[in-house]
Amino acid sequence: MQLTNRSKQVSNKTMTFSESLFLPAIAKGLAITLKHFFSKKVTIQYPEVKRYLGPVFRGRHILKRDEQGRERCTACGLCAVACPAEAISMIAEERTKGEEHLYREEKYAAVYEINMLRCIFCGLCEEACPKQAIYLRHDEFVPVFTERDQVIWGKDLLVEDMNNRYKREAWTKEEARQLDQLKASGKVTTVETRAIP
Amino acid sequence: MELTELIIKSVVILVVFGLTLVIAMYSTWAERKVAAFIQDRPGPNRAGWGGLLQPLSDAGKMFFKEDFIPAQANKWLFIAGPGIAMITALMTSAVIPFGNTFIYGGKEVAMQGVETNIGVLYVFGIVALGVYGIMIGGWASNNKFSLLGAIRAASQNISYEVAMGLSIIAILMMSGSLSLREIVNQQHGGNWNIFYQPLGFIIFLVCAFAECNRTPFDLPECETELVGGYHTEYGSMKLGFYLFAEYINIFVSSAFMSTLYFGGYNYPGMDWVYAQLTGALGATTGHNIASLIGMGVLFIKALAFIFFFMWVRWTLPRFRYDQLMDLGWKKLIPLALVNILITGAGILLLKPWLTALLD
Amino acid sequence: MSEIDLISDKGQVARINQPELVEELTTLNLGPTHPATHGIFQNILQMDGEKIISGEQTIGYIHRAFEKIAERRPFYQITTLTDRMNYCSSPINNFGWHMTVEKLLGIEVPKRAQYIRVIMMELARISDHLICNGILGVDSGAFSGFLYLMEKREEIYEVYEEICGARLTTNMGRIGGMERDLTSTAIRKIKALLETLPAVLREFENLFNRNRIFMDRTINVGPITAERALSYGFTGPNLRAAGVDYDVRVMNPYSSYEDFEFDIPVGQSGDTYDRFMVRGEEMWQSLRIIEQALNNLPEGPYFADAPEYYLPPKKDVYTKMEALIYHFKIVMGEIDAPVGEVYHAVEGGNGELGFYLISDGGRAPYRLHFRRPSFIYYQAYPEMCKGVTISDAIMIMSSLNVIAGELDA
Amino acid sequence: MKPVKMAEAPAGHSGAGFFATSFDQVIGLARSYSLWPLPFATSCCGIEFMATMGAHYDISRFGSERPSFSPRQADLLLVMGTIAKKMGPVLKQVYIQMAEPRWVVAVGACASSGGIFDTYSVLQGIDRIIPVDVYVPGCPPRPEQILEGLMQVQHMAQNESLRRRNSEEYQELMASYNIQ
Amino acid sequence: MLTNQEVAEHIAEKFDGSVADFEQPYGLLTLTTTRETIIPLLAYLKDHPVYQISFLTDITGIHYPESTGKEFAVVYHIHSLVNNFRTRVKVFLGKDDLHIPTATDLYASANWMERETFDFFGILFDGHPNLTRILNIEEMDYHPMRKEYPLEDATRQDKIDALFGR
Repeated sequence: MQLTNRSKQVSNKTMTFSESLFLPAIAKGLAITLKHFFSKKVTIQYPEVKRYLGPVFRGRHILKRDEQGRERCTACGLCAVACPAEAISMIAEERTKGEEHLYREEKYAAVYEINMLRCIFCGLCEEACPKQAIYLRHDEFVPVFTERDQVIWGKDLLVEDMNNRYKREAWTKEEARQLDQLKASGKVTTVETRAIP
Repeated sequence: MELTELIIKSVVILVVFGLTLVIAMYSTWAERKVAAFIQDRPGPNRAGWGGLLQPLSDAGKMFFKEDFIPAQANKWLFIAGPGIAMITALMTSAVIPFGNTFIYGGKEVAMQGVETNIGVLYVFGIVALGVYGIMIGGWASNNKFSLLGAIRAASQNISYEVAMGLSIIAILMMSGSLSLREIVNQQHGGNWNIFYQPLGFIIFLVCAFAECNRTPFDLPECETELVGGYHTEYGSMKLGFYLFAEYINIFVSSAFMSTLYFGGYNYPGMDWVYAQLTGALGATTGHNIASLIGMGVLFIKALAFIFFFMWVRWTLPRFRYDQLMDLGWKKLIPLALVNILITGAGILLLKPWLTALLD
Repeated sequence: MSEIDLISDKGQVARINQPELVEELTTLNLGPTHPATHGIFQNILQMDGEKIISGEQTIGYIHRAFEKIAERRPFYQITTLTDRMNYCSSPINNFGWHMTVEKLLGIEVPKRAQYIRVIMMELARISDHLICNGILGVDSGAFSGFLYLMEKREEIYEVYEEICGARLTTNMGRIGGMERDLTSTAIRKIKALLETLPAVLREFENLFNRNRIFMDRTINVGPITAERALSYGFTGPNLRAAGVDYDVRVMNPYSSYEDFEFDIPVGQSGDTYDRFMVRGEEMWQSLRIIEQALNNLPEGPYFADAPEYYLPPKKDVYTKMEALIYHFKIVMGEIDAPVGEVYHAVEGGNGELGFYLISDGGRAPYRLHFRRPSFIYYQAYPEMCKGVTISDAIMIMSSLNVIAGELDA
Repeated sequence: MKPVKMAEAPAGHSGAGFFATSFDQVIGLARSYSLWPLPFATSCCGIEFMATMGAHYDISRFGSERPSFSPRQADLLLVMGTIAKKMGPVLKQVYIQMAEPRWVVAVGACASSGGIFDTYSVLQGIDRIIPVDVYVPGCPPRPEQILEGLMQVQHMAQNESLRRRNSEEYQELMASYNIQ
Repeated sequence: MLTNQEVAEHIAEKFDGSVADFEQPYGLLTLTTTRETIIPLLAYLKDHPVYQISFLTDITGIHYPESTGKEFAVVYHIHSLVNNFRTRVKVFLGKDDLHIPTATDLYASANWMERETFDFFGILFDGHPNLTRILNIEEMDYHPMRKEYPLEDATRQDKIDALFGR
């Protein structure tokens, strides 16, 4: 049945005499594999050599602090709503007097938990966050677990360590796009990574 | 038999046995490496330098894995299967002449497990037994996949033995002897049989692939169709025996092919080397070293064949069962018969003419 | 079972009603964990020796209730489901779903976004066919060719990674356009791919296409006539192999497919070899499309001007009230979807992938039904493998390219 | 490429105890470099396992490239992808058929916990029916993470006593899953 | 090219009284018919010399628990490849009488689609060769896609529902 005028017959099933002899095609195949035998190996020797995962890779989560070390999260719950796996849960609390150096907003997450086995690393939480608080790191994975009770990560593991801050070239996609255009035009060659969104 | 002779014989047998095992063991490593290299990857490189401890690692694991016999299986046959496969595989290497003679204490000792005048027949006899290991194991497992594998193995081996035997008859017609050493000695220097029997060699090669159950004829195990074929139900060292037997078979058929068609331990210019060595080192040492070189040559040939086996395995798709039978019965056997006719005609007509011409 | 159909070599059917003969048949359970089933499904085969007399399939081993989940998730979260449906070509599923929603909402996607989508969808089609044809090689016993293709697929994944940050479950589209624009690195990588992929494809073709062992294994194995194929609801490469040049991209162009020139490869008799060749040629056509799309990639925005559906720029969210309100509304899923029903089809890796969406104006679809090509054509399998050997049955199965995630949904 | 350290004799130890422990270590090492996987691939993660087998990541460097589709021959059950309730009994059967020592890795969110598929038809984590040794997060995990999981199992195999599988805790664990 | 208008008029004329509710949401001709007419209608359109609407794209079900007497709908998407023309046919069924004739005699592909619809909604296709569950386990005692049944697995423990009202 012909429906369009764009069809193209691609399958030719009649064998020529030399094809029916088996050996020429076998020799050709052997030549191809032999070429590969001597060609350069593409393998990345993983634990020793690590591959650059790209500027926007969606790895393990981090709860950012701002430049004064205050937690950015205000426990609005958008990330939890956006999470298709329902992996995020949190309990919000009002900031009391004297906690201004700890929390940036008036409300904060007293408990913030991500179930790392539920998480599907889709990046919707990062996209949903209006406070630049939650990010998926582009340079680290979530490690493997051996026990079931390690998998729910609380704030102790999620909140950024001020001594070892997570740095990135661009913190929003618009910024990343701008940066890429600058790089492509040659105006910028090296970009400093910075810790502050 | 004198005691020294007995000891020497035992040593030779042990050496042959050990060599076969070591080569088979490292064939598993080579298989992984060759596969990896063909597929643009480095292969095992963590267990020992370049993964050289990989075979030991596999063996260590297999020895200490739970030995399991399925409840519905026939227990004795289930155990006998891998045993038979292993024994027959090891027995074949006995008659292969690995080198010329060694002179020890004024005695010439052949570098060969057993020197018989029916070497070729012996190999055929033992190889034919080898399929029982697979058949018994596959049947005793009481698994449909295993049974299918066993049936395939049996019919495949029987069919291809016919063509294999026929292809060798041409060689036997030329050499007039069934002794492998005799056949080798007739190919002195570069006078190898491959130049007289190219067609016979190709037939033999194809049949050797089929007898070893290697791709493109690996239907009895055939991972994507029969899961593991005859060894689906086997684990631990019993599986190890089956896999090991396969590699021994590959080694033996490689050595056998080198012997029959590629002059065994002969190589061009060997007389000159021999003369140099005996001249420089004296008759005994020189002879021994020349023999060692010959042995090395044979091993290089055999290893090249082993590489070829692996190379083909990682290149070609496999046949279907009926196509395999078709190839065996309808193509290879007639071809082998034609080969015999040509050889016979050659011996009758061409040889007198050639000898007359040369004289 | 008292009656069985026996098909002789000449195609004659003999009905046999002999109990003693029926008892001779073996029942072979192929799957659900058989190495050749790749995904998970079960075939219970009645065998006479190696010959398959009849077969029956059981599916549902990874039934995940996509359609039920979709009724509880806001529109934008459904991409995480479609990603996992046909996981070999998830961008096609994704954009297909987005186009369905855009059709419902009446959003016109800018040309640039459409072109980027075309590039991504064709890359996905290539990666899908790479796996299918490679696996056919593996099932016929040749493993290396498959890994050569996988090396290239890795580069396709690098492109995805550059754009969205994941390899397989990309989640790269958004209602109204793309999440991110093509970066210059991504364009460079796609161009590199356009240059290097042909050599690898040609090498793979050299390994298989005219190799007699492979041809013997595939020619006249599992043929299906165009008529039967249509009756069984075949679409995509499997239907084209039977000689019907039906392609949604041409018949109902979406996402600017009408701008590109490409051929529809067709086969002769719908056997395994035809399916293999059609998929092989489709990769070449996809390369053609990508090249055209990349050369004519228009400038402009990569998302539609639809503030109530597409998330506002982050900077505005932090500073402007209006943007923040939209941001909240979109994330909470409170978009004003009209009441209505839409059917939209795209040419998936395996054929017509349809989305039947009924909206009652709520935050989630009232009902979302996926027309999954794998599910529909896999029912033809027993008919196709009747009378062939088990080896052929496996070749037929992998040439059909049944993706379990799509099959069971 | 770094060579494997074959268990060297610690100074000051001798006697039967030493031999027993170093023997354990040697066999542990052997096992760890010969973990033949059974790829129980049901969905997306299976595709990433193909990538792990492929040239870029090459699982064979760890000696694990021989996939054993027969459970009798496998040491490592890699469960990759969603396990539906319909599939649960099959998975358990496969696990029971495996010979000791056996390890189980749940690769990806679905196998580990059900992932996004919190539905009536999906098993919420395979550890409800079989014991799991290593969980690999990700949906699907990158090949690197699958390799991490494998290396974790290697680590376990190296530090495991030969007799662990006869120990009481192990028997209890099995009994808690109703596995004989 | 066929127009919706043309086909709709023709069908309305041919099956007078048993087809109704002609609409074209998003350009796709949609009509409703009864369970007595559905198979003759499909057969007629399939064999029609001009229309040749002979490709069954999809069969699925919908549950409307609110609308009394028409709780369930079976939706057929059919397609004419030659004319590139799609049509959607709906049949509404009451929850007490979920019987509808099978389309397997017309289309081989209807087999599994109908089984799936049965599995999800419990709609009984009379004359179907093997109307059993297809995706779910045999032992399941309800039809999960009906609106009243929950999506979630009741055994999940690692989620706090109270937090966001889910």
